[in-house]
Amino acid sequence: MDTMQLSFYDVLRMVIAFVLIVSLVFINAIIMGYMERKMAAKIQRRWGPMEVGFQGWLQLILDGVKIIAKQLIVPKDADRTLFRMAPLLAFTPVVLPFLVLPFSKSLFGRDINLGLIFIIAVSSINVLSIFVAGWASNNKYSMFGSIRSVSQNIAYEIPILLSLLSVVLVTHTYSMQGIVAAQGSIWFCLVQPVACIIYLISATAETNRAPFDLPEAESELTAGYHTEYSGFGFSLFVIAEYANMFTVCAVATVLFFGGWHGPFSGEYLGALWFLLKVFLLMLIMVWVRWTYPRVRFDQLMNLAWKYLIPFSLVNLLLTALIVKCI
Amino acid sequence: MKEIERYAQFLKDESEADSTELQGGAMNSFPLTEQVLKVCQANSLWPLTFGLACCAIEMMAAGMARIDMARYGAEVFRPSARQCDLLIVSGTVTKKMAPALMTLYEQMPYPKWVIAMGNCAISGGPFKVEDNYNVIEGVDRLIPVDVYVPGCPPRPEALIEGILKLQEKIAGKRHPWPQRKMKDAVKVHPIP
Amino acid sequence: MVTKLEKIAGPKHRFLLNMGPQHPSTHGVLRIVLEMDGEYAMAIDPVLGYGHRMHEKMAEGRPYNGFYPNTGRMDYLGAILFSHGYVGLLERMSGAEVPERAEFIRVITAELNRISSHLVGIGAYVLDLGAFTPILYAFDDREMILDMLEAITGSRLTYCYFRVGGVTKDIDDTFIRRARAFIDRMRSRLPMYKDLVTDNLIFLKRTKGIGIIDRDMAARYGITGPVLRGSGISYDVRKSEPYSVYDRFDFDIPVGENGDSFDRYVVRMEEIAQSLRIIEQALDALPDGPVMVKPKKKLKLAAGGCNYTVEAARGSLSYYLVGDGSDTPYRLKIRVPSYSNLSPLPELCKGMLLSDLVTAMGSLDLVIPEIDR
Amino acid sequence: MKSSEAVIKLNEAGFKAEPAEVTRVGYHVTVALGADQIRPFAEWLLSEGFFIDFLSAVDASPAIQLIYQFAHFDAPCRIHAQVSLPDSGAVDTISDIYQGADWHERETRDFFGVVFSGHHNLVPLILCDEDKDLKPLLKKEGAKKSLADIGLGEMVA
Repeated sequence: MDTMQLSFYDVLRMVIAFVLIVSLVFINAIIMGYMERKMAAKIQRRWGPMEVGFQGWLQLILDGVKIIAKQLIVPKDADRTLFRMAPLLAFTPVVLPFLVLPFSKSLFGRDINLGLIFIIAVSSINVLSIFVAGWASNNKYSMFGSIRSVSQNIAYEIPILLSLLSVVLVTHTYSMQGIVAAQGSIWFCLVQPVACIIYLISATAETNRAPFDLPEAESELTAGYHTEYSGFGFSLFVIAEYANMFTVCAVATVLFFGGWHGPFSGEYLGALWFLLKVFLLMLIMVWVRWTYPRVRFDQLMNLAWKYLIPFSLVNLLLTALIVKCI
Repeated sequence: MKEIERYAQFLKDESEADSTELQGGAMNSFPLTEQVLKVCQANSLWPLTFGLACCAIEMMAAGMARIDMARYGAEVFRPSARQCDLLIVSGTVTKKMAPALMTLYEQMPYPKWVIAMGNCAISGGPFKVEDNYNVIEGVDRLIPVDVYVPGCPPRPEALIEGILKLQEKIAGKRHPWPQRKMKDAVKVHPIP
Repeated sequence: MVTKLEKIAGPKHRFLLNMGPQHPSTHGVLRIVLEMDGEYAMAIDPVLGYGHRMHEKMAEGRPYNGFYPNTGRMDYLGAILFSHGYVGLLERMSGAEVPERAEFIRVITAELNRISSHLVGIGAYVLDLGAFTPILYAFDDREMILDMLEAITGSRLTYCYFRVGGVTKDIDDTFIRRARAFIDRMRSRLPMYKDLVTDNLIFLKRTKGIGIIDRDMAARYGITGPVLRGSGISYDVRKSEPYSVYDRFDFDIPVGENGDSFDRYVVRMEEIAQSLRIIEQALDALPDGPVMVKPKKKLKLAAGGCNYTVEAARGSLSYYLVGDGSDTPYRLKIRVPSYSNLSPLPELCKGMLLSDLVTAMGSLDLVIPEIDR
Repeated sequence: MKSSEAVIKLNEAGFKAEPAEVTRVGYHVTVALGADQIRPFAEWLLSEGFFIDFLSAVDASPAIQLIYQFAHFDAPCRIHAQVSLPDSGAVDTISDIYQGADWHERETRDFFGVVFSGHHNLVPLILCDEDKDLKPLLKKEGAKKSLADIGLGEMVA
């Protein structure tokens, strides 16, 4: 994109992309919700949703319809405006990164030459919504959850950035399509294994998934930052969480696992490979969640500041040296 | 005790006054949407993580691998009352607990249902004795109850039956569409 | 203890946090009022009584035999162990004879019940730490025990099986086969728990060094059971004041080293293995004969006080009964183990992070209606 | 500590201790205490390494009897002490010596109305606030029996 002048075609493309993406976010939440429950059931040697539709596949749709019709409660002492705003604030920024994700060679919303930076910038807004939710609820448990979330996100943003930068040093581009194109021969998880591992750990923490799900630690803070949210507000938080998972896994796919590359990946068929890889990564996150206990908050911070950030810094320096020498 | 009675009366009045308006809101004016909504509500009853006494263990057992309430969509035990549809009163309610229980009920958003699980919650059970000074004899004195599951404690299967009964109450049908009737139960631990 | 944070911030930044009576990690209807300084709990005040069911008052208003069902409803996870204490007390006071076979059956069922109680305890404990799956495996194993006990007692949870003079129903070959099958299965499952939970790095990091109880503290608060044995003190009523036929079996008392949450967890796991040993020996040595001596219609006990102590799943359980020559107790005091095990919480958890408080409290393995009685 | 040894030591320390028939009553040593001896008794026990088992009361005429039971971790030695509540309705607290007695004392105050003087926080523990003067375990008029009738008479100091 050399010029910022948009043609009618570009605008139309973005509008269509936006509509598709919003529906993708909802569909993703339904699929992931179902897969998570089924996978948890599998791990725990039970059936999971079974009776509602074949193998329970209608369960999540019915849950969704039910939750829309629930009464919306705003607690008496809550900040009404912020309380209502927070779920929307959580939902909006998670849609935007989808615009620049390269689903296949020609299937993408828009290829910005600073795509990676855009994703990181936009997805950081999410933490603000959690903070607003916790603050507006006027509930001590919510407040704990949101404060934990803020410090956790700030801590884990840094290793994410640093590990992504070491890939950028190799590819010399921030464009998502450019990074995918550079992985034609070899995936970057082999070129940058340290960055890959650091990114996956930090991404789990960034999306507040177990074992780093401290903002909504059930046994400590009941439901954490969304303790006071009922009905649709609550479901928006859940949808945003799944969309966030999709985003970080998509970024991991693009940067480390070859994006849409794969056998028979033509102009559009690459999207299948892309989605397959993303969902595999997400299932790994689900797998981890149902296996491990939760870490303590100071341990979480120690992991970020004492291990992940120094290691990613060293990794970045080494990468820079090698790239410079070659 | 006076205060508790006043509070209970308030909850009862409120639930009667609001039930028509809040059990689905404006959607109730369209029969078809109402029916669809009822089916959805019946198939997705999220209980509150709330155990009082012995029955709580059987409630947990109902959610575990052998019985698995999740099959009927009653899987998601939410720790916060705001996100629940179903309050399972699983055990003895004492005089000290009564205000907290009523607050929990009040915190739940409409539409909401209550299952009184076990004899203690139904009538005070074995603790309905002459010198009773602390046990509330029946949780329906405090909050409106939809389904009673007797037993001391009831088996997990009885709780599942209670949930199916509640589904019948909500949707008018024992296995509301799209639920299928469960096939033969699988024997998990065969007798050696 | 004044923490570093307290020196910096001072008490004016403190606020109250109310945990419970409905909270996922209080295991029931316990309420804890915390005075928090950030995430540090600086003052802890447990509020009991949300499950107070007047057992002691009820005992005074009904015949001795009428209290059997209540014993099973105090500690619903270890109901047989609680009725063992009560029945033992009545037998001690009345001098009733118990057939040997009945004593062996009592030991077998009591130890099975202890295993099922420990399984719930450790499952719920790991759930407190945020791992969902182990509790499902634990319940899966527990269901096998419940099946067995249900076949001979008729109920899944609140057993009312022991009577003065024996037990209500004899065990049959099916029960013995199932019990042996269960021993094999449970032994094969214990390494799985070790891999999944005990050797888990996050679990170790969360529990090691959290909530250390030493001997002095245990004496001052009267802590007993696995919580005490985690601190390295091998006090077990089954060994120190043997009741029933426990003196005939060969078993060890597992003890911990540091007295922290991790040790308490490990002690419970080891106790499962020891209980399996006892059951195996009891099954091998099971004598023939009747299981019940025909009881008198109405039990009347002489005046005087009498004490009977047993090792329940959570610690030493004492019944102290004062009789007055009639067929109802004059006064029945029940010393429940969780009550004393919970009481050090304010001292144990002062200055802890909220997460550690949940860890330490979970490792005490509380049953709240037992505490409140 | 062996129970026979404990009886000798207790008598040396000035408490009226006797060995009990453990197979009949379930404890090894009985001690008949005066209301003023409770605190020295508790201090002695703590220094000898005993732990507190429980503390409770029995309502009888002429006075409520307080029951203290202690046991030892290392040896089978269960000490049972009985105190007759003085007319003032108050006895000394031992909750600063044995912190575990704190809750037992609060519970006894809930159920019997016994006041433990010197207790730092004698508020209702089990009962709710409106029932704090209910005293549910006190016997009704007519149901109360004398100490001799319930077999506790010979243990009173």
